[in-house]
Amino acid sequence: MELKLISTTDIAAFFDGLLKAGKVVVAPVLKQSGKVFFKPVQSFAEVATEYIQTTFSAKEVVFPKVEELFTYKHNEEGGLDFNDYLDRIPETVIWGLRPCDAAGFDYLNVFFLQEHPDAYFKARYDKTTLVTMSCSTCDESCFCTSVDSHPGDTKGSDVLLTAMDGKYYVEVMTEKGSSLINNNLELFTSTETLSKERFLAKPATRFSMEEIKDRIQNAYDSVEWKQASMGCYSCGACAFACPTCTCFDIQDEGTQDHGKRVRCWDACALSQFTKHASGHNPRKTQTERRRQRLMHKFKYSVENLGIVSCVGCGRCIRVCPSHLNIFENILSVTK
Amino acid sequence: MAETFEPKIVAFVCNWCTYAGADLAGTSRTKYATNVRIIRFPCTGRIDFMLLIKAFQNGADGIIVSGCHPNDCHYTSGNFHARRRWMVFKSLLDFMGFPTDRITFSWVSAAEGKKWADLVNETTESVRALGPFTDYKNLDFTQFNQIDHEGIAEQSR
Amino acid sequence: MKELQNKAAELLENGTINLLIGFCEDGSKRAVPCFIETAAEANTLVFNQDCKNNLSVYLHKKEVKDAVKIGLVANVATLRSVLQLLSENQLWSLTLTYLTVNGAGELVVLSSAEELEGYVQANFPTCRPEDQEMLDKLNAMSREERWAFWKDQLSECVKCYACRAVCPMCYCTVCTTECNQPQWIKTSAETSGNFEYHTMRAMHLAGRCINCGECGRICPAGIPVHLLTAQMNQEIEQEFGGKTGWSLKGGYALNSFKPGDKENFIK
Amino acid sequence: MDTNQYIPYQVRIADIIDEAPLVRTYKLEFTDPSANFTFKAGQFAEYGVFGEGESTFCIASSPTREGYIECTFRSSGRVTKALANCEINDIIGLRGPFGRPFPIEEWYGKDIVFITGGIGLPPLRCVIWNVLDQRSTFGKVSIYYGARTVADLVYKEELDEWKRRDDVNLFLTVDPGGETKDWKDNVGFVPTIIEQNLPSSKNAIAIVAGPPILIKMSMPILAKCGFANDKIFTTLENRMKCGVGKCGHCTVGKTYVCKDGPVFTYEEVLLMPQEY
Repeated sequence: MELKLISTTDIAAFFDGLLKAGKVVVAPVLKQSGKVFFKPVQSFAEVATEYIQTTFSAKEVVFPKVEELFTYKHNEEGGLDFNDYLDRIPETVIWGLRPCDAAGFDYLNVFFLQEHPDAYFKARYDKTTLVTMSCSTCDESCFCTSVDSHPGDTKGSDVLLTAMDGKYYVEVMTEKGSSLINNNLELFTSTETLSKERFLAKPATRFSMEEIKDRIQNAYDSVEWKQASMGCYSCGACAFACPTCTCFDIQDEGTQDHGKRVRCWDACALSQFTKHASGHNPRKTQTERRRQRLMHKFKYSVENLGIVSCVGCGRCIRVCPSHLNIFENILSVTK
Repeated sequence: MAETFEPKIVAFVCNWCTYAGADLAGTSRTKYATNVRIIRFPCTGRIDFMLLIKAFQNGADGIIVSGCHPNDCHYTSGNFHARRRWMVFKSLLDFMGFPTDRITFSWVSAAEGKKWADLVNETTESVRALGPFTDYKNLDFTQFNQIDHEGIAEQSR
Repeated sequence: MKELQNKAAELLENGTINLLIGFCEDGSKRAVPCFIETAAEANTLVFNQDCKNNLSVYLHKKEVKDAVKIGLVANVATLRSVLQLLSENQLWSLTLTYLTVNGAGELVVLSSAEELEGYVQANFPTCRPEDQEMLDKLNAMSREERWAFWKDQLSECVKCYACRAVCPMCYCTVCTTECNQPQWIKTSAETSGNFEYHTMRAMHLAGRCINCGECGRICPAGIPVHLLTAQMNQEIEQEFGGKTGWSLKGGYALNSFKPGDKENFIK
Repeated sequence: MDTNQYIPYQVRIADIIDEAPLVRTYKLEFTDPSANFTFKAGQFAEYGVFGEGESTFCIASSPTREGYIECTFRSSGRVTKALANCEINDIIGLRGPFGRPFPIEEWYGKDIVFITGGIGLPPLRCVIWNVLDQRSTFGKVSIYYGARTVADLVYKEELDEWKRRDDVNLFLTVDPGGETKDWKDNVGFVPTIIEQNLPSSKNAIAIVAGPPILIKMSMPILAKCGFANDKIFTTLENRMKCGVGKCGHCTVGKTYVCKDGPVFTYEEVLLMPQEY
């Protein structure tokens, strides 16, 4: 790990350096609706500065909402030609994501590359560098400290920037991060370890994983699930906003002759998610579906991969039309 | 591409009046533009608005929707219902900024072979003047799929 | 507030209702929908400016329907949607009691469909000024500008279907989006598919939407989808007359016709 | 090795057999002779009709018969309907093989009891042929198979063949009301037929596949026969999209049916949440 400093006035030059190097820079952009989204940007001026959290997570960069797997086309020999674009993915920098989002990448990386590595994720992930920004503010939906993270966590990041009076404290975590810094080395000065604590937000700790870990084992049979899911409208907003939700659907678009096969986000809360062609639906009530989502985050992913797949970003709480609250639900079912 | 642009027109017509009208145009040897592809429906009341959107999505440049004159509907009121629906649909598309001048609504009876031929000719000419319909195709540029989409599109033609 | 809590407790106590759908505050002091089955829980009820959710959508939920005798804490928009649902022959299997607070801050209890109709007509909501402003702005634009506006907006849609899920008028058991033979609506959230979806949604709600504005309010991507149906409503009101959610016999504008309807757009 | 698991193989439909109303078997050959496709009994694949999508079913032919694979499906959804409209020589996509197969090697020398109903036979057919092709390595083989009506029985010719063989005990049945005039076999539900002809559980393995109700009703009878839960195998079916444990559709609790299954012992099934 390298430690550097860069002054606030030089940060735009660093940013421009990335653009000049021909990288696609994806950064938070404030839209008319007052919401902040990750968008490819052309200049530092477009980047939003005042935001607690983006509406959707940065997973979109490595796991787009619609991803073309390949195009197919009938050839003259009667077979089909496939064409994927794995070799055409540009070098991308995600700028200004939050530590919780970066921690989400840590999970995505383990999930997609285990057992049967996902070629599309890998191709994108390998070309993506995360320049994370520590949080100086938070709101009541944030609960990263409850899931063993914190607003200055370096987990998953390649570079972590922490704003400190007039300068940024730069923690360079990986090779990928180093190469970004090395291209603009003149902007940085070396430094000793500094304490970030003073400059970080203090989100409320809602629970500790220590106490949840054992109690979640029997949570499946909790009677509280019904109350926890009654308000659920069964839309997919929580899953689509989540930085670690990875479920997808594969669909063909086109004719038998030519077209494309795409994968697109899917959500376990939608009633059609598990429905068989026969009409049988293994999880037919919202209670079961909500339970699956929460149990996956806090129990199943721990058992399968050893990671809690909730990073405490609070997006699902912010986007939920009926304000279902994931940490309150978890507390109630593990009572 | 030196070829001149030939618009693709899809016509959604009712079985009882307009289709018969088009038949009449044929049997009377009335010549009209060959750009039109006719799709026959039992009644204009049966034409779902999604069909129009699908037609545009699949490459139509213009659309004709046609059926019996008011009071002439084989099923008494199908065209009255359709009329309300088309009015609403047209204004919705307009509100969304969709070029509604690519959709032509008309009443053509079984006796109006000539009207049908004129309708097709006029529509073809007006759509030809508007040029190929590309607005819809240009919608799909997924922001994070920053790759050579045009190239892929070409290959898959 | 106390009055509401007492009344709710009383209704639950004497068996007029088995279940009350209302609002309570969560740990972060936000008004969230709650489902109350016993009088003892009634003291958690709140009703204030933040109580925006249209709770009538829950009346389609099986777990709720099973309770049969249901109380609904509702604002006028919600009452109006219940009225429209009744006029579409929904919800008649339920015995509904409505609790609302009128303009003067008094608790009003409505226990029959006729009372509901009377109250809604006397307190009929108008289009929200901010929506009217947006509609006027959009209508003043050129077609190309509107297309660009919606293209930009709809490109953000992720097809979470929250707009469908919160809409009390979207009560179909199988939605067009779920039909895949043929695939009417693309599953993927590409902009063209989003365009199809929102056109479809607006058309299916044209003349039925009760303008509660929930779909636009809760859209995670901040797309003002409620403007589409609001615009449709205004057009229909203007052309065909009649208001949605106005009376028990209101019907549905696109389900009827008049021989003299406008046809100047037809050649 | 091609690491992109989403690019399908291309297979040509070499033969079509109509098994029962809406049920068809396709014999598929790889267009690329160098395609090195090997699989084990119990694995499944994703069969794709381009422009419509992909559908999941078990490979119904035995791995002991090389050079082709067979699949049997009932036309019910969008993809299977499109698949049913295909003709001989059409090219379809195939991804696989996926999933954990039956541990056939562990069964050498044991008696095998197959219990299945309706369209549940195809997933077991690959095991049955695998066993029959290596007949001497196994003990007694009994097959309990039933369908709603005589017409709904699949693989009718093979059923005849199994019936003629004296090294296979075949108990055929149709549901009451489903028999025809010249039906000579049993009439009654599969569990009833098992009860009337109880198999021995000594040194035996039971494999159950079919509709959930069949599985539910057969288990107590097998338990009565003395089959331990880890000696009963079943194959689960869930909606699947990717086949490699990513898309999440097939999850039952923490289990991904596609990569942890589809073959499970009954013992494992009991540990899962009852959401399948």
